[in-house]
Amino acid sequence: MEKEQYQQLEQNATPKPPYFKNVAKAFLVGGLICTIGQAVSLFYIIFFDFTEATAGNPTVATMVFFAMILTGFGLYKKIGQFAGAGSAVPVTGFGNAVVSAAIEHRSEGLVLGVGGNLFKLAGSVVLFGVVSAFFVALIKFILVTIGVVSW
Amino acid sequence: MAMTFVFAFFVGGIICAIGQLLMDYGKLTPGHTLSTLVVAGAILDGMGLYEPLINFAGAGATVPITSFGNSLTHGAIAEAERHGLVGVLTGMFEVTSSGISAAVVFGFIGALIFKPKGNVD
Amino acid sequence: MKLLGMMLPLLVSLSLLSGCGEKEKVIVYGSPENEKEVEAILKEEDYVDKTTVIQYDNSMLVAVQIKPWDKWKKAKLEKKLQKKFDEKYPSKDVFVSADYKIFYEANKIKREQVEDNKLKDKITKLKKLAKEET
Amino acid sequence: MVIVFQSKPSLIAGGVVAGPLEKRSIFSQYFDANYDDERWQMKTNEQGHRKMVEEACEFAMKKAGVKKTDIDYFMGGDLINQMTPTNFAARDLDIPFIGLFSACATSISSIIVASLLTEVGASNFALAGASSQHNAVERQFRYPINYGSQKPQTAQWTVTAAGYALIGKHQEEYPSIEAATVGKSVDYGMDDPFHMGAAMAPAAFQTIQSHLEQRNQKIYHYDLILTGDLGQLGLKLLKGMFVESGIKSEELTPLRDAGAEFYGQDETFQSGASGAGCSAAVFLSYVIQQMRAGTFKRVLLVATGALLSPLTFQQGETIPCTAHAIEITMK
Repeated sequence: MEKEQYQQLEQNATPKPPYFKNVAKAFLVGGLICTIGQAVSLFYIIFFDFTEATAGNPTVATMVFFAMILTGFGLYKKIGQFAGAGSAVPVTGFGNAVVSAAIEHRSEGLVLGVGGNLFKLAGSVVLFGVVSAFFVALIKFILVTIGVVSW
Repeated sequence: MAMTFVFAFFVGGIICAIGQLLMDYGKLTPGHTLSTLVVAGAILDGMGLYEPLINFAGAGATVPITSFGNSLTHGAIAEAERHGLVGVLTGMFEVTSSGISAAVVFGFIGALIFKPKGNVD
Repeated sequence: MKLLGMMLPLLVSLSLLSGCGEKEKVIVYGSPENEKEVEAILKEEDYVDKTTVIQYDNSMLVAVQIKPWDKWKKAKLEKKLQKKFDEKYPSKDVFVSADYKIFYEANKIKREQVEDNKLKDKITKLKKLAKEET
Repeated sequence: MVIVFQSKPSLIAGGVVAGPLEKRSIFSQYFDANYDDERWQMKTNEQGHRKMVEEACEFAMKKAGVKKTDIDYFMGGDLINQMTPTNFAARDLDIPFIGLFSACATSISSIIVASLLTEVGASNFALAGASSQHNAVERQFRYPINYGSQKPQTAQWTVTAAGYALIGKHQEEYPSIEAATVGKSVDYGMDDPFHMGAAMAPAAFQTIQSHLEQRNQKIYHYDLILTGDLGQLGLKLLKGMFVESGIKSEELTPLRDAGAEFYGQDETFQSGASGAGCSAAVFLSYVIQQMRAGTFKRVLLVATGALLSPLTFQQGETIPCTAHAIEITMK
């Protein structure tokens, strides 16, 4: 049997992912995590000196803490299997990526294992975040100096 | 204030739904999806669209990873406004540092406390 | 799907809860000499939901809460109100903020009936807090 | 291409040890032991993996009533970088050792080499088999264990199991190896590491077809043609290829897959089991015991392996696969 013929056979045999069900699950869990995030930021606004604008930072830190606990007990993996992007896109997903890599490579020692692999999964997020921020800010700076746009 | 909860749920849900579509339909790995969303967050902030979204949806916009790209860009632009071109670099982590520092610290603590646990049940 | 069934009623009730009845829209505290005037200004702006104003000799803090659907333009609306109040009271040092923290603290000040000199410190503290970037 | 063994070396005994999750497998009653800790009370996954290999060999030797000193050769491999768990197990077993890597087909490739050594008279007793440990394999090939990624339905679950056979001279009352086919490296352009079944099916098809041709047999000559770890989807594709090549689907009843049946119809394992341990465990426990009980007379065991590495995937390569087969008969 030829390669193309086989690839055709494979296309028909492989089931398509359940798009609607997956998106619905991601929407629900993602929304739930953001609602929890809103509750956490409200908590910081009321009990600490954070305004709506500055409450984001402690909220993100707290969500990452929750992610560590859930990851450590192996629960985040189950949420991830159910929710997919619903658990990966929020900052808890970023936390899970870092914490799971750290836990995983603890057996190789703190320096080479944890240190060397901490950002194995989440490093790309930091890289593309910083690089895209740099170019966007650069473009905006140029546009402003030309006078096309104002700050 | 209660309405913000509803908006946070919907906006957060929609961003995650977009991420899920990128993964299922676009056949991207989680790494590619998150990177795409971060870049999208940065571009949206460049166009000044992300700050209104945060005002509107609160945590619905600050919790998803797009807010990481947004706050990096926001810091860079703000600093560029004050100090010119070099500000683009120096201002990068001006606004957001808690995401990464929390992840690193809790990653380390997690590594000390927990062991990798496969599915055994 | 059972999760979906559980979530929807919870969500619908949450959104109904917020559209509750009309509490008095504007509260003015401290030296209430131009209460009526302030209320009039705020009435004109349809996007304003609830407001608490704190006054003490010539400094005035306007903590406004914008209607949920208009929150998109919160930054612009804040500036617009600020300009309006500055024109209205050039002699006074007015500070408008649409942040929930300022609104929450302003209500607290009224609840605790904070008096004169402490009132001045509170207002300056809140102004500084509102200006914070990170 | 096909190797015919005149002296028909025998599979005297099979030692199979599996992890805690494998208690849920439909074959678990045939396993020699199911350990409660996935790391065998060791510090790291790799050390647990090594301990598992040693225990499987000990079971095989105990069942055959043979001591470590009587064994001439120890052959095997696993999926970890440079097969260190098997290398370290060889250190403790203290037997002349050849490490083999054909991914999840290592169980059969090591049995073929052991049979050849027995055939030429160089070995009276040889240990041959393969193993895989879920945590150690997943963290190397895919993601850290606790990472919350979503596995698609085409994904398969790496089994924590080790299966080692003791191969000796021909003895009537044991299943004996009549022939073997060493598979080629076949690449049909599949590149999704989460859909191994599709990548391995063509290799299995080619090996089975060439074995049948060279031995001029047909599928119905066999009571069982058991592939290693194609999974439910891979098996469907394999059957599709046979139907495409002109064989009616009802003639394909002997065609079964260890990975597809390993965890039964359990949804959490998506398309079934995979890993070198899956084929090794099922071949050397279920199949041998059923043959000695007389259920199967002539069996073709086809272990399938995907010869990729995390690097080749990141470099955009497709996945070449291989499949090795041995034909076992029982009087």
